[in-house]
Amino acid sequence: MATTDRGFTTAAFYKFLDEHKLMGSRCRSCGRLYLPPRPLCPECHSEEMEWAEMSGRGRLLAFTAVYVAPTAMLAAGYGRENPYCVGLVRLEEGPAISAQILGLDPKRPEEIEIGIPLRVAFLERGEGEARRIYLAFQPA
Amino acid sequence: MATTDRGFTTAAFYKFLDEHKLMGSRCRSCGRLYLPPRPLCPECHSEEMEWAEMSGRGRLLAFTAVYVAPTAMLAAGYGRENPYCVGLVRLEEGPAISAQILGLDPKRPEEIEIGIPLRVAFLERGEGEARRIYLAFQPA
Amino acid sequence: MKSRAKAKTKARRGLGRGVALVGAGMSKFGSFPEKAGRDLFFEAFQELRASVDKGLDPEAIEALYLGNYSSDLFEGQGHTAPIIADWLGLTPRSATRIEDACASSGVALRQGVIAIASGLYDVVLVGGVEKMTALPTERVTDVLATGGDALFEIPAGFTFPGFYAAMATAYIHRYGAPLEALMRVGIKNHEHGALNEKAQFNLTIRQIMENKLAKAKAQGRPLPSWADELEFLRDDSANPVIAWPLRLFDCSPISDGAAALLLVAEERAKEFTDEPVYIIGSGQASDGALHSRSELTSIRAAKLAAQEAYAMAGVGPQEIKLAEVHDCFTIAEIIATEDLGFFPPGEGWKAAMEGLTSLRGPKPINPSGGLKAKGHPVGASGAAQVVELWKQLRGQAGPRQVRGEPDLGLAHNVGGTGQTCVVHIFRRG
Amino acid sequence: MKSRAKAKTKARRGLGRGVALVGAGMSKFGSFPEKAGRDLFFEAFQELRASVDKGLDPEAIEALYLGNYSSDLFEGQGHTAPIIADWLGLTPRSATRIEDACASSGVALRQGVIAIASGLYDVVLVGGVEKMTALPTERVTDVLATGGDALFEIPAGFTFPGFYAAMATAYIHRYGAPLEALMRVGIKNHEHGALNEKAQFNLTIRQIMENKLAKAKAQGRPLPSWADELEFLRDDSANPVIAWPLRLFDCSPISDGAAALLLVAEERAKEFTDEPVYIIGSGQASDGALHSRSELTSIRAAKLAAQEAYAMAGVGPQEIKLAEVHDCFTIAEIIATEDLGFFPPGEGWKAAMEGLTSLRGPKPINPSGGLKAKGHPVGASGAAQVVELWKQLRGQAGPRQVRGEPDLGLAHNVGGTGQTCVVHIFRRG
Ligand SMILES: [Zn+2]
Ligand SMILES: [Zn+2]
Repeated sequence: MATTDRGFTTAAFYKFLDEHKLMGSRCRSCGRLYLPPRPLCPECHSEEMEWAEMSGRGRLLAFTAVYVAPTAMLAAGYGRENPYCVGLVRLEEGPAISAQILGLDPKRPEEIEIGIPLRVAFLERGEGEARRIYLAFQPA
Repeated sequence: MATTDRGFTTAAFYKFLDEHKLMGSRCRSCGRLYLPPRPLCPECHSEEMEWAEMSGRGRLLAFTAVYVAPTAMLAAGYGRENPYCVGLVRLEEGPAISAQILGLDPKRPEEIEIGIPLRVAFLERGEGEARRIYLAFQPA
Repeated sequence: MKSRAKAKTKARRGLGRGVALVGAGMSKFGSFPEKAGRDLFFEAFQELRASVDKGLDPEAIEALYLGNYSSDLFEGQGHTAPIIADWLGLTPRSATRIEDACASSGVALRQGVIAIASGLYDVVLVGGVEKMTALPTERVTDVLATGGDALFEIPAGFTFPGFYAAMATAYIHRYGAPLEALMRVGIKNHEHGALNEKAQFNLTIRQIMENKLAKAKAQGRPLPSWADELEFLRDDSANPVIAWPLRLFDCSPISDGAAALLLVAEERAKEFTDEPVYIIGSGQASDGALHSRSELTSIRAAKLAAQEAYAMAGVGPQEIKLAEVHDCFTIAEIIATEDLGFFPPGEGWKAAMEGLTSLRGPKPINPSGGLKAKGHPVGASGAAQVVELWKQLRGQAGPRQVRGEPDLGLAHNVGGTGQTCVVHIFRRG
Repeated sequence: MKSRAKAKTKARRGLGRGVALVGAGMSKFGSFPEKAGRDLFFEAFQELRASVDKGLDPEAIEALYLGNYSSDLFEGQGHTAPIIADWLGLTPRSATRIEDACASSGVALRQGVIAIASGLYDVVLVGGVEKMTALPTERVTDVLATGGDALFEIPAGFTFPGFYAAMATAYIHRYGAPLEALMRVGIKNHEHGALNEKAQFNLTIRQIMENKLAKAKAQGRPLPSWADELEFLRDDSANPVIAWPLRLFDCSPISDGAAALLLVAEERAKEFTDEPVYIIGSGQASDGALHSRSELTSIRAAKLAAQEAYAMAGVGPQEIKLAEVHDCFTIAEIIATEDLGFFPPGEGWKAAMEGLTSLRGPKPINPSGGLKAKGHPVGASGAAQVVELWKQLRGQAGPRQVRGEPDLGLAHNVGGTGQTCVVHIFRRG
């Protein structure tokens, strides 16, 4: 299926991620850009959207270091002894998204600075059938 | 804790079941009997209830033979090859309750007759921590 | 019993102002691995937008009432109402999820009607969604069973088909109905569904049977020898028992789907269409577990909800031209047609046998194909019933259009075994 | 942006008729292994019955609106509303479950208000319940995370404390607030909770600290050496990090509990009590995922819900004498006091540091102990806030009574990270 033919579903977003592409959607009517991609523009209510690949460059908006982890992250080896960082990243194209943040020290969170430049990373988690690429960022 | 001191919770009902007692509740105000036991009488709205042990004798009101089982029953060894019967039983004291029905042939359900007399059985299912006594009935 | 009598009396009270239905849409029902709940609802909303004769500016929508049974267990998604509102670009409008098991979106409709009647809102989006097919069948069986009592019914081993199977044994025992009556409901609803391109089963049972024969022939397998649909339906391998006496074709399927309705204050209806459908009656009632009821061959909450809706609408069952009823199982449709007063108690099975409830019969029931053939994404079913009535009452139901320009339709939506029932009555504008 | 402006304008519309609160009750909050959700709600209902000055005949109740977040995932029980209605003997009245995450029972209250305003009902029971402690902590963490976006937030690794922790980093970065400001919120709410016998933590943080010291001494273990509560709260072992910068004592606990409210049409209030509390303002708004918002240091849905409620009530933030706000985390209370207009943006942390929000301060916030100390059975929290306001506005709050006979109170109930917010304003009758 050609890139531009994919419906604006959440599944399509993750298929792109598997291909190491961070794809948003752009409203053909008003030009606004959305990440995660939306099938309908909340500003002008147009349903005419097109896929738009994002640069993957952005800045850290807010973050945390998670010490009490959900079961999926426990299964991936995280937890109190091995905390991880997760944050909100504003892409240089404008939209912001949630992602795991690699390459920062979750045991010294007071040293992490909001605003630092980041670039996209494609993180593999899970085994066998559950293997999937997750969106992540790391210091640029 | 003495029998009559137990609060009218669902947990108390199952504690009694562990002791092979089928306990309902009786409204001290209007005398109505409830199984499962209720803490409040729906007819006269009194909250003055007392425990009442049921004879365990009753009749089959309705039933089914389950061939597509939920995971808990699959774990107990039931399923398409080993279906089980479940039904509604009206106790001779008046109230009716749901229970597994033992001693009937779920592979010949057309031979099961509504109205047959039943008596209570206390069925053990589950392993270790999950071991529990379940309410069941069987032909009297 | 005094409590029952009082509840009836009070139900006769009316609403502060009238409410009109001015748009409706639904997604295709079926199994769509690539679509999440929000994607399904978006599809329903797209059809809804297109259905508003004078156009819909989504800015006009003031609130969302969303019926959903268990996105928690099916999709690992709680707080579904704002998720959907956001996906449609409706934030910051209020977004409220309503859950009453399989009656979730029928009850959401009622909340939308009440909210407009209160004067708070003029334009409300109501809908329902369920994404069920991501789980394996035994887990879906578990999730549906949670519609029963987790402390006193599920431990007994009851499944959702099991509850209705037990009701079927009580009904058969009391009224002497043959199993063929159940089969006739399934055959009829598949015949209707074959005329509905949105239906999960857009095929008659005869077509399904013939497809199986053709496939066996093509593969050189020994041919089954079914003389007709009834023989097919009695065959343990073609139509396996789920919970006796209910077999596969007595049960609505596991479905993904969504449906959406646009409600507006009566006085504003003409801004949206010259052919609104008015919601003239609404009723809702509750009940306890199946074992707590004095009768197993009818659903008390359905009778009370219908009474309330008929009283509010000022019409009776004989005036209803067509109905979408909650046929989660074939026996449920037979009981529904009695509870709604279309046929006397114990006579519903005969009506099904005689074809009285088919599309061309005197009392068409489930022209959409019903939950059985159209599909049953539980939280969406109540709203999807109303999508069908919207089309039928406006004469837009195509090949399955009920004849005679029907003016009054009814929707009957049941949660669980009847712990919730909600009934609405609609009149062509 | 035009959509926002329009939504604001429309929110100014009023309700068809007035609604009074004439009774309220709650269960003890805490961990109760022997109690199911229905048992907890029964306990709340018992207190409610006793609170109705002229007595309550349950026959008078016409409908139940029940807030519940996820009995599905916590108890394996769907279709909770009729289960609860049946347990209270309220069937066949309509029973509707409302789910908007942690705002479920605040939104249920709003539906009850709307239903009475519509003219359909005169007497409505509203409440909320959650039974959380049957699951292990990591599963509770999972369930709470489903209040976020299961497709775009949870896969990133966000937990529920994690969301608010991220908001805290943004707030601290923007306004230069010290972590001590968060700690001051926790200390204050525990001080209030110590005066509330229904609270899960009926202890100040100093008492908790001293109990630990006494225990260590009794066991002959080496004594920690905390100079004061702040040192105790900065100690990694006494107050471990959950999601940095939030530690255990920044987070509301995992709780079992229920709360119930009795609403009646204004004109019937005097049948129940000579001292009703009137619900004079109601607002609700929604929003998308945290990453979609233009601001992280305030919650837009809270600001819009407050605007709607203030406009309906015809009062402003300065007139509110006390408020119960949604302090699921300490940072949430600081942001809430800004969103509600009690303090300017960026000043809420200073107010917390200066004690302005304590019971004897000029703007008492969470006299009940808040979610932090009272407990946070998520679906019950919105209704439990109103139980506190009921007591405070009637002068029945005992040792934690806000002085000066407060006449106006506000409840602020947030779902998830602010995808839902609902605000209600109450006036002493
Ligand atoms: Zn646009
Ligand atoms: Zn009684």
